[in-house]
Amino acid sequence: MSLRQWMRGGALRFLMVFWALAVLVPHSGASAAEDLGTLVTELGAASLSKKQAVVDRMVATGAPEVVPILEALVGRDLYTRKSDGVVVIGQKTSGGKLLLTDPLTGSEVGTVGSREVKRIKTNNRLRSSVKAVMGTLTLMSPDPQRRLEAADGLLKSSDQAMLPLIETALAKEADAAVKNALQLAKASIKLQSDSAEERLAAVQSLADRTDPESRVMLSRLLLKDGDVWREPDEMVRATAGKTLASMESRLEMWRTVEHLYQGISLGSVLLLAAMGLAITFGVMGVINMAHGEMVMLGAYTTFVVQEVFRSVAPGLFDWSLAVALPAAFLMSALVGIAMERGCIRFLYGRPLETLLATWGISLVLQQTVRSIFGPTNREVGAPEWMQGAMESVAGITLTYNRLWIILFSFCVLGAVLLVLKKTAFGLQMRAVTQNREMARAMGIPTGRVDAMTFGLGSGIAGIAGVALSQIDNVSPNLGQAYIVDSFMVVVFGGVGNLWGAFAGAMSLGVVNKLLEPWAGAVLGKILVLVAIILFIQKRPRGLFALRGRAVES
Amino acid sequence: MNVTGRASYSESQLYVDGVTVSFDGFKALNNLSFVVEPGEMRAIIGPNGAGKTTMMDVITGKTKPDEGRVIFKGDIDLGKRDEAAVVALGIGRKFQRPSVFENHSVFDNLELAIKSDRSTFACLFDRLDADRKSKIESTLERIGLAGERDQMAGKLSHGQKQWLEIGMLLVQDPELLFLDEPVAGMTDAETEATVELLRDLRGERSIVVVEHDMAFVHALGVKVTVLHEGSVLAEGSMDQVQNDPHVIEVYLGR
Amino acid sequence: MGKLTKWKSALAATAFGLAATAGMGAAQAADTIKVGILHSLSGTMAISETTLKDAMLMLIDEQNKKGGLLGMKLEPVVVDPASDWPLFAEKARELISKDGVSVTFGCWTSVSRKSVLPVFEELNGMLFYPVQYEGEESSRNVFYTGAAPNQQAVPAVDYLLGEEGGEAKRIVLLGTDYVYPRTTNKILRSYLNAKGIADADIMENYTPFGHSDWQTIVAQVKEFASQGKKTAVVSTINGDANVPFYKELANQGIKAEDIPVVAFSVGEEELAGLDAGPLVGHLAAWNYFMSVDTPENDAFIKAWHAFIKDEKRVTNDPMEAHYIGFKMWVQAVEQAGTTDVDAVRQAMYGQTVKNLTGGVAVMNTNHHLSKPVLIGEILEDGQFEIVSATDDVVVGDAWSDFIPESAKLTADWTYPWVCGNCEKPRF
Amino acid sequence: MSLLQRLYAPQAQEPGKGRLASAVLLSVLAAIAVLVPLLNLTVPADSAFHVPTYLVSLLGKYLCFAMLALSIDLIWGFCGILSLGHGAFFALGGYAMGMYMMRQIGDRGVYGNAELPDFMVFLNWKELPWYWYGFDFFPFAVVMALFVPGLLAFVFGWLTFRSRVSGVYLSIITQAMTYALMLAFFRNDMGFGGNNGLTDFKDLLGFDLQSDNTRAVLLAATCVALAGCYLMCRSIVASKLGRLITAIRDDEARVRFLGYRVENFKLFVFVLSAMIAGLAGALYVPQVGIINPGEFAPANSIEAVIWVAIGGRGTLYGAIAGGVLVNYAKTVLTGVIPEIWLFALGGMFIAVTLFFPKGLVGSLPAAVDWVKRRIGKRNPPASSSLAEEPGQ
Repeated sequence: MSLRQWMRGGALRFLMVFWALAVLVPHSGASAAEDLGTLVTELGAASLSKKQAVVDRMVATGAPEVVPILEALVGRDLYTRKSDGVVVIGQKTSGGKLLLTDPLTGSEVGTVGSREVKRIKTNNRLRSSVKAVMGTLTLMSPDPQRRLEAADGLLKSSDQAMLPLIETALAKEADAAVKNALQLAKASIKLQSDSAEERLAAVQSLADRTDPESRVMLSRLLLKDGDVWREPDEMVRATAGKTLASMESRLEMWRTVEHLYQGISLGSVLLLAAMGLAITFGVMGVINMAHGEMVMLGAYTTFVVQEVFRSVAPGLFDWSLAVALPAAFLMSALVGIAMERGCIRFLYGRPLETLLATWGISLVLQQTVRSIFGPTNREVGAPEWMQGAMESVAGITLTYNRLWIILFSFCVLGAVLLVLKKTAFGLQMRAVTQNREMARAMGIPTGRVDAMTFGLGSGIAGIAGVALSQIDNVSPNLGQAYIVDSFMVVVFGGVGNLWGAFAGAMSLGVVNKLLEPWAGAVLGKILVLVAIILFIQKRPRGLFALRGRAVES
Repeated sequence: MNVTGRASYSESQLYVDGVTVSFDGFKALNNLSFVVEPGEMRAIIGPNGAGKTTMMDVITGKTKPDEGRVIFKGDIDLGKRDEAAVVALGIGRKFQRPSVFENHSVFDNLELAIKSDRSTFACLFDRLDADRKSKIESTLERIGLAGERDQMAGKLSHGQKQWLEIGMLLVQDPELLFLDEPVAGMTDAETEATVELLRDLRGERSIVVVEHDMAFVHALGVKVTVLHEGSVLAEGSMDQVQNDPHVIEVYLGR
Repeated sequence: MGKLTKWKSALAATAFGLAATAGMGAAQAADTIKVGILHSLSGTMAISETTLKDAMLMLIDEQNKKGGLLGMKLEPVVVDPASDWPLFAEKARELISKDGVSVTFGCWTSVSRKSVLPVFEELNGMLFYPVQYEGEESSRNVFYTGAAPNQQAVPAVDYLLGEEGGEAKRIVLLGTDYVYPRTTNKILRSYLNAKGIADADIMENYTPFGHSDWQTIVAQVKEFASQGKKTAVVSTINGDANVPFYKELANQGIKAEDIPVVAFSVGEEELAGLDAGPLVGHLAAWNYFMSVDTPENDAFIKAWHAFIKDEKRVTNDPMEAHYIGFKMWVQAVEQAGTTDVDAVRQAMYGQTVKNLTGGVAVMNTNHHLSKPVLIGEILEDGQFEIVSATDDVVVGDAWSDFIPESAKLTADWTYPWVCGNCEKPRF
Repeated sequence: MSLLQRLYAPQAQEPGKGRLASAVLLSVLAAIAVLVPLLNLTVPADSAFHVPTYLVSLLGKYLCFAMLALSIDLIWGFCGILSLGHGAFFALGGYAMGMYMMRQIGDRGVYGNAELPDFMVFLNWKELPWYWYGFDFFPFAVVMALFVPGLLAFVFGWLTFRSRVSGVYLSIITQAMTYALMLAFFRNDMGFGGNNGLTDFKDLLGFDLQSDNTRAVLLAATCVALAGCYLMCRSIVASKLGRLITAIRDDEARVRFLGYRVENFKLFVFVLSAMIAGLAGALYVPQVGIINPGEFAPANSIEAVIWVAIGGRGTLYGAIAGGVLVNYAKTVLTGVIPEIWLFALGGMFIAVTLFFPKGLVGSLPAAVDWVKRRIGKRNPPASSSLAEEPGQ
C-alpha cells in the first residue's frame, strides 16, 4: 500500500494528516495558504539552500498532495522537464526511460529519456528534515517498517507538539522495535521540556538503556556552549552523568561480547577460506597456491548466477545464493579435478614441486578471469535476508550477513566432517592418504579418489567464495588476499585435521579482534603473526597435532 | 619375573630404572627396568608395539621419559641429554630401516660418522688426517665394503646398507651399541655374515640387539630380554625364555 | 674437453647473452609519435589502472582519426608494470630509452610515481600523472592532472562543516596507512584545528591495504559518533578496502543522514563493484562526475562506450584527468611544432582545455591544473548527484599551506623561479 | 689449504660438469663486469656495439636477483630448508643501503632539512629515530646490510631449528615472518617511509647515482659480489660441512644420531644464506632507486624460490641462471605481450615442473648426454648423474 493510496483512503485519515500538518508547522497560521502549484514550480527552481523554506511553505498549505510530492522529493523521483521547466514525478520504466506524472493531479504526462529531465536535487540535510516531517504523517501506517521510520523521524525533529501524538501511538503500538523508538522520541522531547522535573524524569527513563541514541541524548546534556551548560539544572546534569556512567560500565561487558562476536565472525571467514586447504594441503599434502583462485572462482560463479537471475527472474533474486552454492561448488571442483588430473597427479611425493606448479596455475587462472570479466570489481548483491543488522537493546550490532556466514561455516564444517567420517568415499579417501599402496592393493581406485578428494577441497573453496562475495571485493585479486591467512590457519591448527582448522581459525579470529581495539588493525595482525611463529616453536605440529612415534616418522 | 637387583647398578653399563612414557594416554613404556653389563651383548625381543623402539628413543635422548631414569656407566643420567650429547658419551644407534646417506659415497658416509670434532666451524675447515683415513679403510674391510668405497650409498644392496650403517657406528667408537633389527631383509648368507660380525665385536663393547628373527637371536647365543606392553616380561637365555609360559602366551596365545 | 674449447664455449655463451639482450634496443621508427602508457594491467592495481590504459588508447585512437599530430600518427606503447614498483622504474626507462616515447601517461599510486620520478628526471622524459594525490611534490618532468589536497580534501571538509553538509562538529579521519591519507589527514587536522575543532573531536585511524574486516572500526565510529555532537567521516581508504568498508557500513546501519562519509578515493568505478542502495547519500569529492550533464561529457561517455563495447562501463575522475592532460599535450605539441620535451613543456604553461564538467582547466606553472571541485552524493545506481560545486576553478597547490615546512615553498617552473621547491627565485 | 684451493681440489662429490658450469658462469660474470661497462662508456651511442644504459641497470638488477636465488639454493637445494621468506632478508639488506643513501641526500631533499629525511619532515617527526643513527657512514650501512638479515635469521633459526620445526611448517612460518615484516614496514609509524619506502636517492659514496659511470661500477661490483658468493657457496658445499648439510637434507635423524647438533648446522647455513640475500638487496637498491615494503610481500619470496626451481636446485649455478632467466622473460613479456604475459609465465612454471623436474639448467647435463648418445660418441660419458641430486 503506497502512501498515496493510504492518503486517499478515507476522510478520517485525511483529517488526521491535516491535523498533524497543522501542529507541525507552528508558523503556518501566519499567512494564508499559498498555491501549491506555484510552490512546486518554485521548488524546482530553488537552489539547495532555499529548498528548505519552500518545503516548509508547501507543508503550510496543508494540502494532502504535499505528501506524495515530498515522498518523491526524498526518493529522488522529482524532476523538472528541461523543455518547459515543469516539475514532474518520474518513475523508471523497464526500457530505461522515465514515465512522468503530474505531481498535483497524478495523471500521466508522457515518457521521456533520462537526459530530457533534470532531477531536483536534495542533500542529506534536506532529506533528513523532510523525513522528520513525513514521520508525523505515517506514524499510524499499518506497515511497521514505515512506523519505525516515522518514529525515527520524530526522534530527529523532537518537536514538543508531537508529544500527544506519540502518547497515542505508544498506547496502541505492539511492535517492540517501534515501541522502543517511540519511547526514545518521547524521552528526547521531554528532555527539552522547560520543567527540570520532567527532564529529570526523562533522564531516569533512559536508565535501563545502553543504545547509542540515548547515550547521545545524555551526553548532550553534559556539553557546554562556551561557558554555559546546555542543561541548566545541576541535579539533572548529575543524574545524567551518573546514568551515563552506569550505561558505560554495562556496555563494557557488552563490548566484550561484541568483540567476541566479531572475532568468531572473522574466524568463520578464515575457516571457510581454510577448510578446502585443510583437505588439499592438510590431507593430500599438496601445497596448493591456487587455492585462493578456487575461492575467487566461487565468487565469480556467484556473480554469473546473479546476472542470470537479474535478467531472467529478478523476482527470485533472493534465491540466487541457493543456486550459486552448488554452482560454485561444481565450478571450483571441476577446475580442481582438471588441475589434479592434468598436473598435480604427476607430482605426488614431491610436495614442493606442487608449490611451483600451482603457483603457475594461480597466475593463469587470475589472468583468465581478468580477461573474461575484466579487471574491475564485479557487483554481487546481497539478498534481502542478508542485509542490515540486528540491533540489540544493549546497543551492540550483529550484522545479518556475518551471522549467516558464521552459521554457514559451521554447516559446511559439519557436512565435510560427515562426508569424511560417514561415507564410503570418505573412508576410501582416508585409506588412500594413509597408505596408498595398501589402498591400491585392496582395489580402491586411488587415482579417482585423489581426483575426487582434490575436487572436494576445491569445491569447498568455491563455496567459501560464495560467502566471501558477500563481504569482500569480487575481483581477480580476491584469492590472493586469503591465501596466506589460509595457510596460517591450517598450520596453526595442525595439518590434516579439520577440527584443527576450526580451532585455528576461531582462535586466530578472536585473538585478532580482541587485539584490534587495543593495538589497531595493523599492529594487531602483526602480533598475531608473531604469536603464530612463537606458538609453532612450542608445538611444532600445530594446535591439534597427533603425538607419538608414528606421526613423526 | 623379577628385575635385576639394585646391587649391580653402580658398575653397570646401562641402567634403565622404572621408565614410563605415554603418548596421549597410551603407555608405550610402563615402568620399564633392566640392566646391561659392561661388555655384554644383549638381545631384546618382543611383539610389535611392545615398546622396543620407544625404549631406544628414550635411551638415545630422542624422547624424554615421563617417569623414571636412565643411568649410563653408573652415574650419568641420560634423561636430560639430547641425541648429540648421548652420542658424545659413547652410545651408538642403528635404525630399523637402514639409514645411510644415499647421495654420498660409502667412504663419505664413514667420514661423516667417524669420531671427530662435531662443532660447526670445525666441520667447515675439517680435512681428513691419516689416522682417521686408515681407520675408515680398516672399517671398510671389516664390513666388507672395501670394493664399494667410492660408490654412492644409495646404490648399495639392502644388506650392504645395513653393514654400512653398522660401520658408521663402529667408526664412532661407541661403548654401547643399539642395533635395531640388524638382519631385517637380509639373505641367509648375509645374516650369517652379520652374526660373524657381531660375534667378532663381542667383548669390545656393550651391544644391545633388538630383533624379530628368532633364529638369529638363537645364533647369537646371548641373554635375552622379552618386552611386552612396555615392560619386561621375561629375561634369561634363549632357551629359558622360549619355555616361559608368559612368553608362550604372548607370542602364541590369544 | 680441452681448456681452450672450454673458454671458447664460455665466450660464445657470453656473446649470445649480450646479443639477445642488445636485440631489445631495436631501432625506432621515425614516422610515428610514440606515446607511452604505463599502467598496471596485472597485480593489485590492475583493478583501477586497466581502465586508464583503455581510456588512453581511446584518446589516441580519436586523435589519429582526426589525422594524428604534426602530420604523423600517434602510436601507443603499452607495457605492464604489474603493480610492482621497481618494475615501474624499469619499464619507464624502457619506454624512454628503448621505445623512444615522446610522452608517457601513467602511474596510479604515489609509490609508483616516486619510483619512476628519478628516471623521468634523468632522461628528461615527460609524465602525465592522472590521480588525486597528497601533493608535496613538483617535478619538472611531471604534469599532475589529478587533484591536489586543496582541490579535493579541503573543499570537502568545508562542505561537511557548513550548513548544507550538516554542520559537523566531530570528524573521523579513516585512511589506508600510506602517504596520501597520512599527508591529507595531516593537512585536514591542521585545517580543522584552524576551524575551531579540537583534537579531542578528531579521530584518526589507519588500516593496511586491502583491509577486509571492518567490523571493529565501524563500531568504533558509531561509538565516537554517540557523544552528542554531529559527526562526519572523511575517508581516504584506498581501492580494494572500500567495498568491504561500505558493505559493513551499510549493514551496521550507518545512514548518510546520521553520519555522512565523504570519500576521496571512491568514484563510479569503485561503486560499480557493489550494491549502492544502502550507501545513498554518502559523499565523494572529485573534479569530475559521470553524471555531470554537459555536451562534452555526453560525447565523452558515448565515445567511451563505443570504444569499450560495453554500455555498462562507467567513466571517472582519473579518466577525465587523462583526457585533459592528453588534450593539453596535443595542443602544446602543435603549438611547439615538435615533440621535444623541453619545447613542449614551455608550451604547456597556460594551455587551456574545456573540462568535461564545464568551465576551463588551465595548466599552471607549478605543473598542477586549475579545476573545479565537485561534491556529490551517491545515488542508487552508483552514480553521483552533485550537491555542491565551487563557483570557480581552484588552483592546484603543489605545497600545502597547512604544513609549516611546506607552506614556505613555491613551485614555479618558469623564469625567474625555475624551481619545484624553492623559497626564493633562482634567478 | 685455502678455501679457493679446496674448490678446485678433486672431490668425490664433484663430477666434471659442475666444474665446467662454474667456469662458464665465472667467465660470463667476468665478461659482464668488464665488457658491458666498457661497451657502455667508451663505444659511441650510435655504434652497433654500444650497450645502452638501460641494459646496464637491467643486468645489474638481474644479477642481484640471481644472488638472491643463489642464497635460496644454498639453504633449499643443499640443506632442504624451504624458506618462503627470503625476500625479507633481501629487503632488509636493501633498507640498510637505502637508509645510507637517504642520509646522503642531506639538505638536498625537497624541504632542505639536513637533519631529517623528507617523509619524516612532512609527517612531523621532530628528531631522527635512534635506529637511523650511524647510517651516515657507508661501512656501517654495509655491515648492517649483512648483520640485520643475519641477526633476524639467527633469532628465527635459533628458535625454529631448536624446536625442530621442519618441512612445510617451517616454510609457512617463514612466510608469516616476511608477511609480518611487510605489514610492519607499511606502517608509517615505523619510520621507514611507509608504503612509499625510501626513494629519491642522489648519490653513493659521493658518486652520482644517475651517471653512467656509477651504474657501470655498480654492475661490476654486483658481478664481483655474485662471483664471490658463488665461490664461497661452492667451497662450503664441497667441505665436510657441505656434505653434512646434504646429509641433513637426506636423513636428519641419522645425522643427529651421529652426534651432530643438526640445529647448529642449519643455523649456520641459514644465517649465511640470509646474509647473502641481504648483500643482494643492498646492491639492488642503488641500481633500481627504490626500496619499499612491497619487497617483503610473500609472493616475492615465492617467486624467488621459483627462479631456483626453474634453474635447477642443488646446483648453485642453476639457481643463478634461473634468477636471470625468469626475470629476463618477465622484462620481455611485460613489454611485448603486456595483456597476456601472465599466461606465458604461469605456463612456463607449470611446464618446467612437469617436464624438467631438475630445472632447465639442471637438466642440461642429461640433455647433453642424450645428444651425445644420439650422435654415437665413441667414449661413453664418465658420469651420467647430476652434480648434486636433490633428495626428497
